[in-house]
Amino acid sequence: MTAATRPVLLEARDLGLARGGRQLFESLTLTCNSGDWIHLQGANGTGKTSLLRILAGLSRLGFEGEVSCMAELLYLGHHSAVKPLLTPRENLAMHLSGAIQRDAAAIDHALAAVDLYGYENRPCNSLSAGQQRRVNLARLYLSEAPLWLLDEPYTAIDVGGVQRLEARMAEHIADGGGIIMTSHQRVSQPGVSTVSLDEAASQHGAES
Amino acid sequence: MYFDSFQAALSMDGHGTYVWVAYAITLAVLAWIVIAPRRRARNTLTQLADEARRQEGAAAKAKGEEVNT
Amino acid sequence: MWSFFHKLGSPPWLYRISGSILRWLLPLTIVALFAGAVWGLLFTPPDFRQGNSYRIIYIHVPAAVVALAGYYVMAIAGAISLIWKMKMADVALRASAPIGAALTFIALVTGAIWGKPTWGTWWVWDARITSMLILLFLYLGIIALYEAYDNKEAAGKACAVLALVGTVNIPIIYKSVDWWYSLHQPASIKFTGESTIDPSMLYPLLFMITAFYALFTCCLLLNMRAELLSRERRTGWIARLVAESR
Amino acid sequence: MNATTFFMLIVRRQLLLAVRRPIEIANPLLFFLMVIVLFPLGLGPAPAQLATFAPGIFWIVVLLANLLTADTLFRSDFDDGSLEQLLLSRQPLYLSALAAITAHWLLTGVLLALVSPVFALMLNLAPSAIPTLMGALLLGSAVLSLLGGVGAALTVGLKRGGMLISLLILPLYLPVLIFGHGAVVASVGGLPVAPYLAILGAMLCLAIALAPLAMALGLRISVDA
Repeated sequence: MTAATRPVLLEARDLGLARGGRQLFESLTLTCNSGDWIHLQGANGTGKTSLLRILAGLSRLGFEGEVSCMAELLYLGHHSAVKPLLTPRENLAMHLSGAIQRDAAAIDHALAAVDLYGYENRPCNSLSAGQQRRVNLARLYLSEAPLWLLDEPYTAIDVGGVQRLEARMAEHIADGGGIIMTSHQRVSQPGVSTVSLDEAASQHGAES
Repeated sequence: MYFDSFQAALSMDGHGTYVWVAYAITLAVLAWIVIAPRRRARNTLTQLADEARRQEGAAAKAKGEEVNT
Repeated sequence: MWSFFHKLGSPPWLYRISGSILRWLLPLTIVALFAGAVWGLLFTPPDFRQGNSYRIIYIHVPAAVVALAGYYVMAIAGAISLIWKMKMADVALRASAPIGAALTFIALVTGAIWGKPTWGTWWVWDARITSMLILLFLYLGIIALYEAYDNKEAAGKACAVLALVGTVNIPIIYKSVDWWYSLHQPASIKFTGESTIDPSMLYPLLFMITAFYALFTCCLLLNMRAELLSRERRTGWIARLVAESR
Repeated sequence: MNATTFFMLIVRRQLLLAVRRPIEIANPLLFFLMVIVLFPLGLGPAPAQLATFAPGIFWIVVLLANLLTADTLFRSDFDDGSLEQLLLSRQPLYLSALAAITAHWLLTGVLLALVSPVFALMLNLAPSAIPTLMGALLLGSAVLSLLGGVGAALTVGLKRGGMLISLLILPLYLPVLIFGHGAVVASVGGLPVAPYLAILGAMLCLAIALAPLAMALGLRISVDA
């Protein structure tokens, strides 16, 4: 499929953000079509998370430019949105995000896929930090949202977990979804395009 | 003028203290709400001017070092 | 009309135009306030029941009237800020809160002082006084909420929401308090119909109310200018302004 | 997923979370009990005097209990990122906020109304006034929860929101205090109570219509800041 025929999931024009008197990025234009896998790179403090929050529509104040999001999205942020008092099963069945399958069989299947088979009915506060993160990642197997915005999805996940995660993301792309993600690790999959925020900042530095 | 003398105006048949104190407090508060924002604006301007001065100084210094090397 | 709106949204334009308005409006207002005070204090006859203590009316009523109007100014600014996302509306909202609070404070204090010779006590839980006290709380709430946010743009929006919630509530609060204390004086100034106050007392009162409105406008502009300077300190037009002033 | 299902989902979720930590449910009730105990100690135990003050005491304590719990309404969902997920869900935030408030009301207002007869008898309130007290509490506490939700939504992003929320919403609570108290006093005096309950009901309708809108705006601002 050529880019022209693929539906646009998200379009961002001329984004600019300044924090504390420092220009993080400027005139950043980004389009995510169906089938696009975009990796946002940048050192700490270059505004990756801020950019992702702007794209998700969580930040609406204090930036320049326009974001139009045409698809329902799944956002995986720094906070896991996992309730320690609920079991993994309940956490997913009562998750507050939309566009997610909630039937018991699908949830059990998703929990098995993130290696939480047998932990379905334990309250999450008895799980380890990595396991709690995986409860959150199980949403990737339940989501019906075409666009995924993932902030550091590999944090606290072991090597095997990362491989399974990448396989799931590749599957999502093949299904015509789109992914915009941040990660300090290299994403070893074909077809990943990279947007570097270091460059966005240094370009600006060169101009001024 | 309604009052016969300055004394009468001050005492206002015994109510003078109340009336004059009320007016004095009002004057103080009104003066404060006029002066406070002006002072705040002046402070900001002074800070910004100082900042500009510092930057000019730093730029001049950098230039001087360039010439020296 | 739209270009005027657009200009209003532009900080440098607002800063310049407010400067030239204040240049004549502020001195005029101060003169008017003093003239009105002298008129009310020295050139009006005393009230036949309350004697001279009634002269506090010339500051008490204008302060109360403008304090209440100030809340509506704030709420309208809040609505504009939320609907049209106009930054200047946030600034206006922030600017009117302390003035409103100060005027409410004046109304309360002068009311208490007036109460001593009239009712023989500093404070009665009369409907109007109680309502003014609640208005003061509403103003202080706005100021406190604004100060609690680090992100001033978010602070402006949050205050806009709170001001609108307050606006819906003010009539309800007033009616409740009114009902709660049904033994209150009937409103003594009416702009339509017959007036129960003698013209020799009414004219200075209306004059003072106008002067207080003018003062509110002046303070609003002064506060907005101060707020603009600190909010826009990183922008080019401020840098030019600083360069010019040096 | 349609809006009604989502509404019920949030209510169930909030109730389940509360049931898993029962002390959260008990806290406002214990607070209610303990503050009520303070009044006979402070005012003296004379039954007639207590009976005069009982309606006022009730309403003030309900106000305070509501205020205390309002701050926690969105706090944990904000801290763990659930609130972000809710904002992204494309479900009408108006209904989601209303659902959270419904759960809060069930856990505070309704429970307080249910236990209020016991406290009413302890304060020597005329037994004939108890049905009115319960009805007024049910209506009034729903308004309080809605207003408290507005305060909570506006302050949830702030670290020191606890004290601020009382400054923001206590003035808004006053009409409920006045008419809720009026209803009980009228009932004790044998006067018709329907007008008071009707006014409380009207306030509730207005609050249901408008408060979730303010909450939705407030939550967006708080998540943004």
